[in-house]
Parts: sequence; C-alpha cells; structure tokens
Amino acid sequence: MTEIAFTTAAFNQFLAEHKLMASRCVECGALALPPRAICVACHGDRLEWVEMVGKGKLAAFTWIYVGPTFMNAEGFSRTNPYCTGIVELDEGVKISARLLGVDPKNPGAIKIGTPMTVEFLERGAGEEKRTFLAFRAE
Amino acid sequence: MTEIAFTTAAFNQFLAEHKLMASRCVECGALALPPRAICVACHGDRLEWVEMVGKGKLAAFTWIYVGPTFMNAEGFSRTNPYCTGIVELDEGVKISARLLGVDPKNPGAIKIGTPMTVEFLERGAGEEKRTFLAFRAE
Amino acid sequence: MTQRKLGRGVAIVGAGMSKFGAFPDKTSRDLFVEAFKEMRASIDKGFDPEIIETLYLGNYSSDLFEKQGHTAPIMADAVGLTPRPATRVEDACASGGVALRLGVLAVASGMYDVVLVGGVERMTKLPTAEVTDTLGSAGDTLYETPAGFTFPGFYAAMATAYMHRYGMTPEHLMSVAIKNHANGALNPKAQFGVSIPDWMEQRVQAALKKGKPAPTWKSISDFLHDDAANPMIAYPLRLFDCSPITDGAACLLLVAAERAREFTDQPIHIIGVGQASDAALHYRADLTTLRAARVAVQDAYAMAGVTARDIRIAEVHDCFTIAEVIATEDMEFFAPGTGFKMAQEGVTARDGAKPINTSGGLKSKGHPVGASGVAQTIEIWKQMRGEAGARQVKGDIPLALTHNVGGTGQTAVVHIYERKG
Amino acid sequence: MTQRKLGRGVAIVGAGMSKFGAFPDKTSRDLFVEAFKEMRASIDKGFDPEIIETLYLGNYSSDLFEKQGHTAPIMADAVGLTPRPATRVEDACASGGVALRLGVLAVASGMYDVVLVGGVERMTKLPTAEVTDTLGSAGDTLYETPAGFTFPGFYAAMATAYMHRYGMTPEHLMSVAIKNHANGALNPKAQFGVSIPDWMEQRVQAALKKGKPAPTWKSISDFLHDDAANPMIAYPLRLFDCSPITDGAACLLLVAAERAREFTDQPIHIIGVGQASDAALHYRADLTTLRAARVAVQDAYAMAGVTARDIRIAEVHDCFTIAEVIATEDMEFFAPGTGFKMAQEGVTARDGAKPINTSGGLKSKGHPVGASGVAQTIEIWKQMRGEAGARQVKGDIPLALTHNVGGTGQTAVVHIYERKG
Ligand SMILES: [Zn+2]
Ligand SMILES: [Zn+2]
Repeated sequence: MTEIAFTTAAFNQFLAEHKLMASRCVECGALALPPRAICVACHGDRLEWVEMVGKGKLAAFTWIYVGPTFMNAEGFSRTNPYCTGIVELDEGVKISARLLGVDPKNPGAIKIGTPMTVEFLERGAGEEKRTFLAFRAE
Repeated sequence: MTEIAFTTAAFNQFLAEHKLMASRCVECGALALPPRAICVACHGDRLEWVEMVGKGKLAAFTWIYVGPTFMNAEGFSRTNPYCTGIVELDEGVKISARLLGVDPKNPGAIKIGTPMTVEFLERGAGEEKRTFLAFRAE
Repeated sequence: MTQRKLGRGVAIVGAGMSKFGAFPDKTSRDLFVEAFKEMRASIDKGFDPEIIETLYLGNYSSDLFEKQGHTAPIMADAVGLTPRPATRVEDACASGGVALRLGVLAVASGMYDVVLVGGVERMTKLPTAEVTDTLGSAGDTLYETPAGFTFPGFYAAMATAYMHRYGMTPEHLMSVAIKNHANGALNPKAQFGVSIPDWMEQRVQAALKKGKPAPTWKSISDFLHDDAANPMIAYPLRLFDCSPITDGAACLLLVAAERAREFTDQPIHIIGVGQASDAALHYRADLTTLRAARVAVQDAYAMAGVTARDIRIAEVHDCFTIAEVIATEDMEFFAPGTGFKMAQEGVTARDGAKPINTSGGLKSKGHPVGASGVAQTIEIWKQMRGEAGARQVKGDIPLALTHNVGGTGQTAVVHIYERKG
Repeated sequence: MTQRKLGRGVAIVGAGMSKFGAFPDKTSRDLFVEAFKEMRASIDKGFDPEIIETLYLGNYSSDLFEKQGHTAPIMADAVGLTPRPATRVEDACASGGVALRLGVLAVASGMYDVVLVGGVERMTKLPTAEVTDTLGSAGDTLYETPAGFTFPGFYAAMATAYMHRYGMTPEHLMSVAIKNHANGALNPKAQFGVSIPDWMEQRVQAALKKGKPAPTWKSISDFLHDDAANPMIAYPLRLFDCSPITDGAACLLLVAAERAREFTDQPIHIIGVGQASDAALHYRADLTTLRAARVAVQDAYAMAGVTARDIRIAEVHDCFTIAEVIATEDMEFFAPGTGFKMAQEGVTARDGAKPINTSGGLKSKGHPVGASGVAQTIEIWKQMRGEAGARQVKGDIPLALTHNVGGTGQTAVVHIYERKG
C-alpha cells in the first residue's frame, strides 16, 4: 500500500472508508498515528500504511461546554456539552477523537483506562460530507 | 488639544467630525499623518493635534479592478473599478485616500501632481456608520 | 545537540507594560506605544531610543484577531524605530518568550548591543466564539480540531489524566486560582486584579444594588463550585481555572552585559535560555508533563549552571490552573505528582518557600498571548529590583525563572535571571 | 547602528523545494515534507537529520490561509525534529528571507552548527476574494485598507509615481513579465513554467479544440494589451504583471562554514546579510524606491565587502513587474530611473550582463509568500553550483544576491552569496 502518499488527505479518505490507518516505518518499525511521512524515531522515509484494529483504552478526556463554532453548529452548547479525548490503541499509539457512550449528566463518571471501540461518524451531506473519528466506551 | 490620545480611534473620531488631523511633535515640530504617538524624527512623545487644510497634490494613484470584499460590497467590480491613491498635502505630509472626480473610462488620464481637495465620505448607518477619507481632483 | 554558553552576557535594563484588560478603543499599536513609553521611563539613567538596533516582536495572531499581518514593522514605526530590522516571532502563547530568546541570542552573538523585545496581542475585539476558534488553531487543526478539542479542552484532558494518575481533585486546582487572584489583587496592571473573596463580595454588592437577591455562598469553595458563578468550560476546568481574554503589550530593553551600567546600576542578567518543541498531545508518551518544558528547562539550567533548588521565584505559564501545577513539576521545583499538594499547602504562595506567579499569573493579570512571555519577565525584573510594591517577595532574589508555553506544549521556552552584586 | 561582521562563517550545504503550484490535496506540512526530502537528497555527502539543532520557519499566515497557527512545531514534527527549538518568523512576503537571516545569525553566534531554514505557504485553499483580503492585511489595515488599497494596488500606485517621474510606460513592465516567463519555462518547479508565446499558443490550441474561434493576437504585445486575455487588476498592472497565488515550500540546511566540507565540496557561503523596516507607503519621502531595500543592501554589501558591480546574478522580489524594476535600482545594479530600460534592453535577461530572476521569479515560478525568500536562495544555490539545467547562466558565478521584500517594503532582507574555491 506504499503507493498512497502519507498525507492528511489520504488519512481522511481512509476514514471515509471506515478505516483507521497509521503509518509504519519500514526501516525501524515505529508506528505513527496520525500518520507521518517521515519517521520521528529514525528519520526514515520508507513507510507503509497499517490498519488499526480500533480497540483501545481511554487515556484522557474532557467535556466541552464552550465549543468551537463548527461544534456549536452541530447543536452542542453550555447545556448540551460533548465529550472528547485521547484513546490509546492496543497497537500502542494514541489518537484524539470524539467519545460516545458517556453520560453528560455525570461528566466525571467515565474513568481513564475504560475500554473503547472505534466508530466512524458521518456528518454533512454532498460536498460537505465528512467522516469523523469517534470511540465508544464499552 | 493635547489631552486627546494619539490613537486611530481619535483620528477616526475627528474624521467623523470632518476634520483631517495630524500630530505635531512639540519638541521638533515634525508633522505625522497618520498621527503617531511617538515622533519618528526625534523620539519625543509630547505631541499636539493639528488640523490639515485639506488641499494637496496627487502623489500616486491606481484603479482597482479586483477589490477587497468590503469594497466589492459597495458595488465595485472588474467592470466598475474605483480609484485610490496617495495625496501629498500642502503641509508636506502624505495620506492614502479614495480619489473622486476621476474618469474610470480613461484610467491613465489623471496626472500625478493634480491639485486635490479633501472630502469625507459617509458609509453605512447606525452602529456601522463610518467616515472615509477621500480627495477630489480639482 | 551541543549545549553552548552565550557568547557574551546579556542584561535587561528597562521594562514596561501597558495595563492589561479589555480596551475596545485601543489597537495593538496603541498598547505597544504604552508599553514602550513605560519601558523608556524605567531606565534609571535614561537613554536615547536612537541607539536601539533591532526589534523582536512576539505576537500570536494579529492576523486573526485584528486582520492585521506584518505587525513587526508597524510596531517599529509606532515607536519610531524604522528603518531598523523588525521581526515578528510566532510560537502561539510562547511568542513573547521566544522573541525574548531571539533577542538574547542576537545580543550574545555580538551582532547587536541594544535590542528591543516586545510582545503584543489585542484579543477582545473578536467575538468569544471566534476567539475560541482562533486559540484552538494553536492545536492541530487537521487531527485535533475535528475531535472537537478547544484550547481549554486540551488542558482539561491533561487534567483528567493527571487526576487519574496522582489523585488530584478539582479542589486542588481551585487553590491555584485563589493564590493567583490574591497576588493579582496587588498588581495594578492586572486585568482581574481582585482576590476571589473580594470578587464574591463585589457580586453580592452588585446584586443588592440592583435590588436582586444576593448570592449566599458559605465559602470560597462554595462559590467556586457554583455552576452559575463559576460555570464549567471544559470538565474539570471551570471559568476560574482559565486565564481571560486580554488586550495588552509589554517591552524589554536588552543590552550587552558589559554596557549595562550605562543604563542602570540594577541590571537583571539573563544567564540561561532554553527552548524546545513537541508534537501534538496525542503523540506524547506522557500526558501529565510537557516534554518541551522539561527539555527547555534542562538546557536553561545547564547553561546557567544552576538547579531548580537555586531558583527563588518563578513566573510560570498558568494559562489554566492545571498548567501551573504541571509547570512547577516540569521546572523540577517539585517531584512529579506533587505539584498540586504544594499549591494547596501554600508552598507556592507569595510568602511560601517557592513563590510562583507573584504577578497574579496569566490567570489574574491577564493573558494577551503574544505579550505574556514578555510580561512574565517584567514581574521578575520588578521583584528582583525590589520594585514590586505591595506584592514584593521578602528577602533577596538572586535567581529567578520564567516558563512560557505555546499551545499544549508544542513550544516551551525558559529563561533564568540573575541579579548580580 | 554599528555594522558588524558575522561571528563565524555560514554555509549552505543543502537545498530543496516542493513543486510550486495549486495543490488542493496537499497541506502545508505535506509541502514542507516534500521540500525537506529534496533538501536531504541534495546533500552531496549525505547526512543524518539527527544533527539538525533548530528550525527557523518563514510563514506569512497559515492562520488566515489554513486556520492553523503555531506552524513551526508542526513542521518540525512533520520532518521528525522535535524536541528541537522551532520558531516561526513572520514579516509578510519577506518571512522566508528573514527566517534565513535568523538562521545565519544563529550559526554565526556560535550557538548552533546545523540549522534548518524553511518556508511554507499554502494559499490556494482560500477563495480569491479572501486571498485578496489576506494579502491586503500586510498593508496598514487602519489607514491604507480604508482607502481601498489592495496588494496589487500598492505596487500599482508606486508604478504611477515611477512612470510620471521617469517616463516608463506599461510596455516596459511587460518586458519584465516576458523575460521571467521565458526563464520559468526552463524551471520544472515553476507554477507557470511556460513562456508567453507558448502560453498564447496554448490558448489558441485550447480554443480550436473546443471548436471556438481562436484568438488572433498579432504579437506578444497585442496579447498583453488584450483586456480579455490579460485583464487589468490595478491600473497600470494587469494579470501578467502580478505573481500568482501559490502553494509551496522550501528548505535550506545551514552549517558553520568550518564544517561545510563534511557535507559537500561545493558549499555556498553567505557572506553578507541586511534587513530593514519601513513605515506604510504614504509616510515615505520617495514612492519610487524602497528605503528598507536600500538600507538592507547597503548593510549587506558592507558586511560582505563587495559592491553591486561584483554581483553576477540576483533573485529579486518581483511580486509585481514594477517591483523588479525598482529592486534592480535599489540593489544599486542600475541608477534610479533606468531599471525599466535595462529590462527592455535585455540586460537582465539570462544571457544579459546582469541576469535577474533566472528561476522565473515570483512571477512565473510562483509566490507562496512565506516560502519565496527561501526559494530564491535555492535558485542561487543551483546556479552557483552549475546545477540549474537548461536555465544555467554561462560562466562562473562567484557572487550572487537575493532580495526579498515584505508588504510594500515595510520589510526588506538581502543576502549575498559566495562560491569559494
Ligand atoms: Zn523509523
Ligand atoms: Zn520630534
């Protein structure tokens, strides 16, 4: 799969296909998620795409009460916060994602270390259609 | 008049009163237009406001066919260009301003050195009301 | 990477800042002129600005805040410095500290003897939602923004990781806010220069004046847990855990150390600098520390030949309360996982063993992002010279430190200061 | 201001750039990686990126173009350089040149031996109207923007002042565009790498292919006067007087001169640097020259100990055709008021006495604003090493110069290069 450039455009295209893809350094084996075009471990630039299984554990989270305009446009607000965070995958890399299956009434309830499973959220339509990465608490 | 701070807010307030005001260094007499709060000639910071008579000569000009969004909103376009430029006042200082009394059919007709007289253009209404500096070719 | 010494000594001989706050009628350049004039007046033996050789300006984003790019020559012109080189530096909220470091290196290199370092940001003109977007753009807009992260959200996420690991609670964070507001109450330049008890009292009086029922908080803690008075911004961070949106500017005059006495008999020397970068938060091995800050401070300590123990006071980057806790650990003042206890126990208070953010910090003084790194140094300058007025720390301050962070720690920059003789 | 020598010699040992153009699927970091990889491959004796000590990045406004702030650590991370210090520098379209100057000073200061200098801008994602606003924000938004000035408008106004004073006509400016497109046609990295005659031919062929009546221009001049083919942007400047909107990135590896031979037997030395600032256009005494460029070049010549006569080739900042004319005078190649004649007479052509913009210039190569100052140096690097392919200037090039301007000349930065032995 090395013919696909290690760009955000490619990563997002994979997301649209419901694949969470990392890059792996052919030289030293280091994984990078989000993908990088140059390995930070050995400076190598021979890489390959690797699909993540999509299982992991919660590493950090927050409930956002004052959001950016694009999330406000989705209907979130001070009285309807959303949860986001960082998930550490079983493969050992971490990624920022929206968090689902958590209780806005009790923002402190979810625990670091909770098992999480990937989901792909479709938002917008037509030209504006975009897939967002999310994880659901098990 | 030294009690009014040498700021853009003050300059614009004067414009709204149809006054074109420069700052003059009390220490060395240097004029600054737009006003400056510190004299570039002697680094002095004791200044006074001085009203310009509003007469001068054209120092440079252009006709804008591809304008910024706020000028496009005033109705200017590729087929309806506007003229802007720099006028050197009789007091010896120069200022950027819109130019009036010039012929869009013949953009090269106006000559550098043409005598110009100040005008104040009112645009917008209510909270959005703003006075713009202009000069008219005599 | 070889650690080198500065080619020659660098000293601060003047410092000034504008009032920090919300000033709808003041532009960036008005604020910068204010800071410059105070800096000029601060130089004990006077000086002619004509001798300034160059300007390094920290500014995060006049582009987005004021739709004004190319701010360095504009500021240079506003204070009468053209045609001298004027360079804007941007590393998000570390822009001011990075500008200072470039100024230090420029003097140390022998290229310049007299350098103006400035920082400016005018943030309050934009609506809050757009400020949220703009500050969010200091994160990674390709991979972090789509997850819905805001700037408070990043630090809130670090806080949850820290709480889980070390047993900290939101109440510990509140003690940081209480301390910094108590300090800021003594700083006439501070945006929210009022202690939290006084703030509560003002709210009560305001309600009474309007004939409304006055709030009846039983304690500071009661107030800080009140969702109306102290709303949640990004769990676990509430309003009083966050630094405000601020307009402000700050200036320093740096000179070659050998020329410092021409300007003052009380120069403050910069003897250590360190700067480092890091990747976005999710790339990092440990979410409870900022690697860039640790690398930067190690470089700075090595250059200065001192250790954390030698530092008497520090201004650290408390954009959020959790950031101060982590900073005091990253600077090696306290062991990992103990910073929150030190805050709660008063160790970091003005009369504690290691006073942190005597200025009120970004939290109470305000956080005009590009100016903050420079303004931190102004507090150190005042404290080391014994000119901090009501908030003056008791006793001698031979060594001090500033710690300025950009984004979520993608940039960190540290300076170490010495008062000689 | 004392003019000092560099503390020690600085050499370029590697250079690379992305293709310049419009790349909807490439972000800033994708472009930067492309440039970095080419730079790396260009180092004759190879090297391990691990030895890079710091990054200075020129970027005008990813804030506005991509809504991404804090770009320096992002680029550092994309090429694997964290936790090394990463500093973004902004001086509008001179951002790249100013980043290079900081890199030179950092090496000269003795602080660093190996410095990466980069520049990047991704402009084509924004709609053209917003690009116009964004570039306009490099002017003075408080006093120039309200007059309706755009970025082409500023240079157009300078052109009218110049025409009036020296008798230049718009036809003289067209000769600059014709020359630069002829050069760019030989540059595989150029955005519009096609000569104007070939461009005309392409237009004819395209019309025929669509079954439409083909244009019947009698000459290049006829084409350039055609309001449909070459529309007026800001009188007297037409489309072909303006540099395009471009995505691109560029990188240089600087090292201490004493270490250059570890990397290549053909290093290019930087022996003179100069930078200056200036006020907005209306403040200036003379609208037909850029004071900042004159100050910068005088400093650079003095440091290098050379004169304009010694310079064999130069890349100058031709954001507009008039800018190149003024630049060739400001660099003291030609007397004031004669630059346009030199262009028309072929003196600045690739085979002329003083070849200017052999790369195609910003005009044809493209102008990703923050990268342009760095990309200029890449052309000099190639020409001085005899690696410029079809556009290689004949004969030896012992000395060369780059001239990079920000805004309307509020910043100018000049570098002088020497190929030793
Ligand atoms: Zn590797
Ligand atoms: Zn004066």
